[in-house]
Amino acid sequence: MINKLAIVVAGLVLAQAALPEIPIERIPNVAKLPAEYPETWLFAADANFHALIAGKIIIVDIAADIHEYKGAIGAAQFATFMESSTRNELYVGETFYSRGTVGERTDVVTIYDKATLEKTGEVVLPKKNRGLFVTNKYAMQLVDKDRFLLVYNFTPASSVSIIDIAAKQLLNEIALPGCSMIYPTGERGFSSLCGDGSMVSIQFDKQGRQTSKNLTEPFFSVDDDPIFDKPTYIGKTAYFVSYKARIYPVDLSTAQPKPLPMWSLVSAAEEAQNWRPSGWQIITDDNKDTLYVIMHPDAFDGSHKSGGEHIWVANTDSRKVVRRFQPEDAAFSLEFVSGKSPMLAVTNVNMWLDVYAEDGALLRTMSLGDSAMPLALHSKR
Amino acid sequence: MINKLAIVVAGLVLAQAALPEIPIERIPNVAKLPAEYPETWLFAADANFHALIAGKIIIVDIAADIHEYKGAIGAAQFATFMESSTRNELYVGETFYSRGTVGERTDVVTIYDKATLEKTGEVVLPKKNRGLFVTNKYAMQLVDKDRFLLVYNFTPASSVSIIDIAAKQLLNEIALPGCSMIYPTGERGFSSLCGDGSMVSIQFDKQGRQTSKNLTEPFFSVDDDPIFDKPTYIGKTAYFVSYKARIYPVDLSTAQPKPLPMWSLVSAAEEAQNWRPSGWQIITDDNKDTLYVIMHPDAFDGSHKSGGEHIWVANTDSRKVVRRFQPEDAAFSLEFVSGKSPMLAVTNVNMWLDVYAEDGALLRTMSLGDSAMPLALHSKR
Amino acid sequence: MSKFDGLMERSARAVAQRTSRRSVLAGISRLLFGAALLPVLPVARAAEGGYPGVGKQESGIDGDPGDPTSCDYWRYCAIDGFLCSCCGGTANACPPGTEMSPITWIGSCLNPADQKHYIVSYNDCCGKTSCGRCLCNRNEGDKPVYRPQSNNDINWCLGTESTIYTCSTASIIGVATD
Amino acid sequence: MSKFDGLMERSARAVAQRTSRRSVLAGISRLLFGAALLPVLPVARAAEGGYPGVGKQESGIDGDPGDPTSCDYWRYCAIDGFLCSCCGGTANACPPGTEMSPITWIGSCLNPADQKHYIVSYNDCCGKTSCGRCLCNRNEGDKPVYRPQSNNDINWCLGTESTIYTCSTASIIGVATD
Repeated sequence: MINKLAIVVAGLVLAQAALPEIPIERIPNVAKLPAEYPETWLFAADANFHALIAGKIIIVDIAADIHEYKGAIGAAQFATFMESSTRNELYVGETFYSRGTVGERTDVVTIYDKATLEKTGEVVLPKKNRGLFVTNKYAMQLVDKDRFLLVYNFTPASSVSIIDIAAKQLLNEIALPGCSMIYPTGERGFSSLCGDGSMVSIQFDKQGRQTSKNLTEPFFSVDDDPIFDKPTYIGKTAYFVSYKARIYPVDLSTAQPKPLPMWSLVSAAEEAQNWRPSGWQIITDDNKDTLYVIMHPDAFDGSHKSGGEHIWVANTDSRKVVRRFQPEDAAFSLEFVSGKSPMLAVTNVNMWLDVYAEDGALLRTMSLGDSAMPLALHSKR
Repeated sequence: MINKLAIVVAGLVLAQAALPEIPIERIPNVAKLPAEYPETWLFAADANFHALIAGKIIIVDIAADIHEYKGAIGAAQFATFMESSTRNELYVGETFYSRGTVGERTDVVTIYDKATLEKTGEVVLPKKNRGLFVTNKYAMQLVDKDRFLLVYNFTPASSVSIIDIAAKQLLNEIALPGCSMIYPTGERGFSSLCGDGSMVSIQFDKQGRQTSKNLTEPFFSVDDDPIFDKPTYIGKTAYFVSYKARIYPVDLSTAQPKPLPMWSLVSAAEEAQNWRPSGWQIITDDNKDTLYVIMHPDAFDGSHKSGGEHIWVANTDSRKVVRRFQPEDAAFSLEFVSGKSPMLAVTNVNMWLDVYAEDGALLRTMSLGDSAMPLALHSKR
Repeated sequence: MSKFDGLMERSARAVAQRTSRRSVLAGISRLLFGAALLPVLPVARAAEGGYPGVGKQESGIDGDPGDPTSCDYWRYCAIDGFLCSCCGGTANACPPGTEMSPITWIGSCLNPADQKHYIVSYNDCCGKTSCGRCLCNRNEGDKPVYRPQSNNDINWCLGTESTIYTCSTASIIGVATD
Repeated sequence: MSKFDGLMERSARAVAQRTSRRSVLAGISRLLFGAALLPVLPVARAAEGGYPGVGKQESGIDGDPGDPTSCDYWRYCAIDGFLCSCCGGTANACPPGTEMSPITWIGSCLNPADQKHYIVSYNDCCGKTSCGRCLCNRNEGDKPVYRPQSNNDINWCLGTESTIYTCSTASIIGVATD
């Protein structure tokens, strides 16, 4: 017995002797990212309700089973986020106080380099009137080949700040009484939804001066069936979905918004069963002709932000639901991600990130942090 | 059947008619606290690992089954906390950055009024060298009837800042090479533990100038059996407990610290079973003659901060363990709270606050927040 | 080799301990191995009224039934945030040291006691970091942001010294007349 | 009464739905009724190597066994914090955009592959908010703060532009000679 043990130990010693020592490692050592991100990378906005001053934007590769978490940048106090598609930059609209939660307020757009995630500049918003909302993509947008960054302000007086982000310069602020959010429109402009169910649309010149203002008639009923304020764009058409599951496409290719014919996701029978959208970022698309909507049956007044156990897939040409599937866990927010194999990124109601194949198969589930609340998902632009 | 229902409905209508309408309520409306807190109130320091810039001090009444949560004040970035026993004030040592996590650093002691929890002042620490540790009571202390607030600095050069907190004025900074933390000592001074197992002790005058400096011989072995850096005071004697469960009392009543005879919590048999202290704030006392220590068996190198399933009660006169009990959940930090019925507040390893009677009966369990990590507990001073 | 053997042995024993002791396991899960922050809330308990580790309350007002520390309290039909009654305030009072927002959104909630709809003002309390207790999101009558006075996604810490959100209140400001 | 009846009915149905549907329940628990943030980690899984929802890694170095995203990876014997390998870095690299602290504490960990003790430098990565993934606290050889070079309670984001702590690394800086 002792002999046997001795042999084993001797064997181990020999095996170990064969191993080279691990070489000394370089300090400091900081990872870098590619200047251009692959199309399977996703930006997840963690609002961090439990510490709103410490929100973040998390960058993940939803196609990866390893090293899926690429890094994060700060996004404080109901922050907004946009990725530039023309420069290797990321933009965060955020708000700070000199003593954390009190003291002097600073509103700012922070600029990051994509490869280093280092801060490369900032544009201060001196009026300190940045709108503070639970993460909403349309509170900050890029227009005109991403040269102009638009920031929605709310005090509750509403306005839009126009920043020449290439020049890192605040140009102008356009008042927007009674209307809300920023929906990129036309060559160099945006639209906003107004409290009466209409839309207002502004174009501006390269100096940020307003050049046109157009209104639509009210095209939906805010009281009876409001449209969610988070549409999805296919090309220059924004697809809004209403509380009662109607699709309201609006052509925003020109200075004058054109509401297109409304159609419904639900049959009469489904409507009777109260099938409705529910969640946060409730609609996304494949950039071609397909919409994905989080749905749930037996909806009731107030259930529109609970999340849903179903995802419905609709075709914008046939205006029909072509497929329905049940994700593993109820969906809260979703985002279509292009690529060789397109995927659907879903923040589930437990705040994990689920990744589905186009056919509805669950590919992987990711934790973005013990207390992360990735309410908004931004795919590569 | 219809008749029956009609009667029930009519009855309901009558009953409802009898109810007066709820009167209109005053806006704004902000709660206040008493200027002097009852002795059952406790300060729980939530370090908030998941968002260190958003830590807080939570005030709870551990004797209450209702309205037990009294309020909270901010405590940013490895903050420290002290309650004044002579003024109706609370003090938080904290650190801010002008852009949340980057930019200009500001170190500050923030002063709050106990009744309103409003900030009433601050003392800026211009050298920005405040020591940043996982919550440790002894990184900030009050001495001389709470007139002087002492802040431990670490860069890693160590020093102590002396603040005349009544005058809200920084007086002096005393270098403390190789020694650590602030243990109130003598009439107007403090001691610190040094890396060789000795103690250094400083007295200062009302202008914050050092008047004496005394050293002890090394009185414990840092390598073989270090003492935890978080003692508990009975009067002017600090009771340190070592990794191997030995009690090292140090008389700190005068300018010269006097290590008193060491004694052990464990018998030879218990020592063989590796019964040792484990947790964060691992020792507390009843202000008379009783120590409470979190213990666990089968300890190993590195298990000293895991928490323990046992609480041992020892008498400082007999130098014997007089009682042992098992809390419902393993304990991580504990604090004795005086009062008509003394209680033991315990942060358990799941970060809930458990309240035990002196006899070990669990009185209540409190959540201090979904992501709260109340590592340090401060009873009324 | 003896020193290493000893370490290996201790380490193996440590692992054995970890897998055999419930409460130290919990500690390890939380702090050693960094598990999630709290055990999952038993949903039924929450739905039936109240959050674990939070003392139940009554408003003390005649005809105002229910527990103001519970998400299903009738006044909270359109609330979104941490309940101030769990944070040092009450259903209609801010915690000490915070400031109540003067502008806000309005809901209409059915009081089960008198079957009347009351107009409820959801004023946010502002100036201290998120309370972190009793997160509650109900959305009766909630409209998108373009109807701000009926929207609870807006940070209503507006017109206050600080826009930092702490928790939410629900004050009665009238009876619905329709 | 008819309007109220309808509301009551819908509300009753809503409650029924809540108690019968697993996944919407989860949603309610999380956001409607504000439950805890994550399901409790199955400790065994953590102890056996890894955190749920985190992709397993290998260091790719000869003779460096184990998973750098797991708290029980051998190099982490004295670590305290979020593992940078879960945060966009690796076991010995900081995530992009953070700064590695030049000063830190030192541990000595046994490599099970060659049974040698390596000197490990636990450099913190600094300047962005807490990573929040893979919280891990192990304390082999950890001493109290008066022996700072062997203490992991200190925020070692020192000598960096910002002292804000993001996550922790474990770099090999030598082999223990004793």
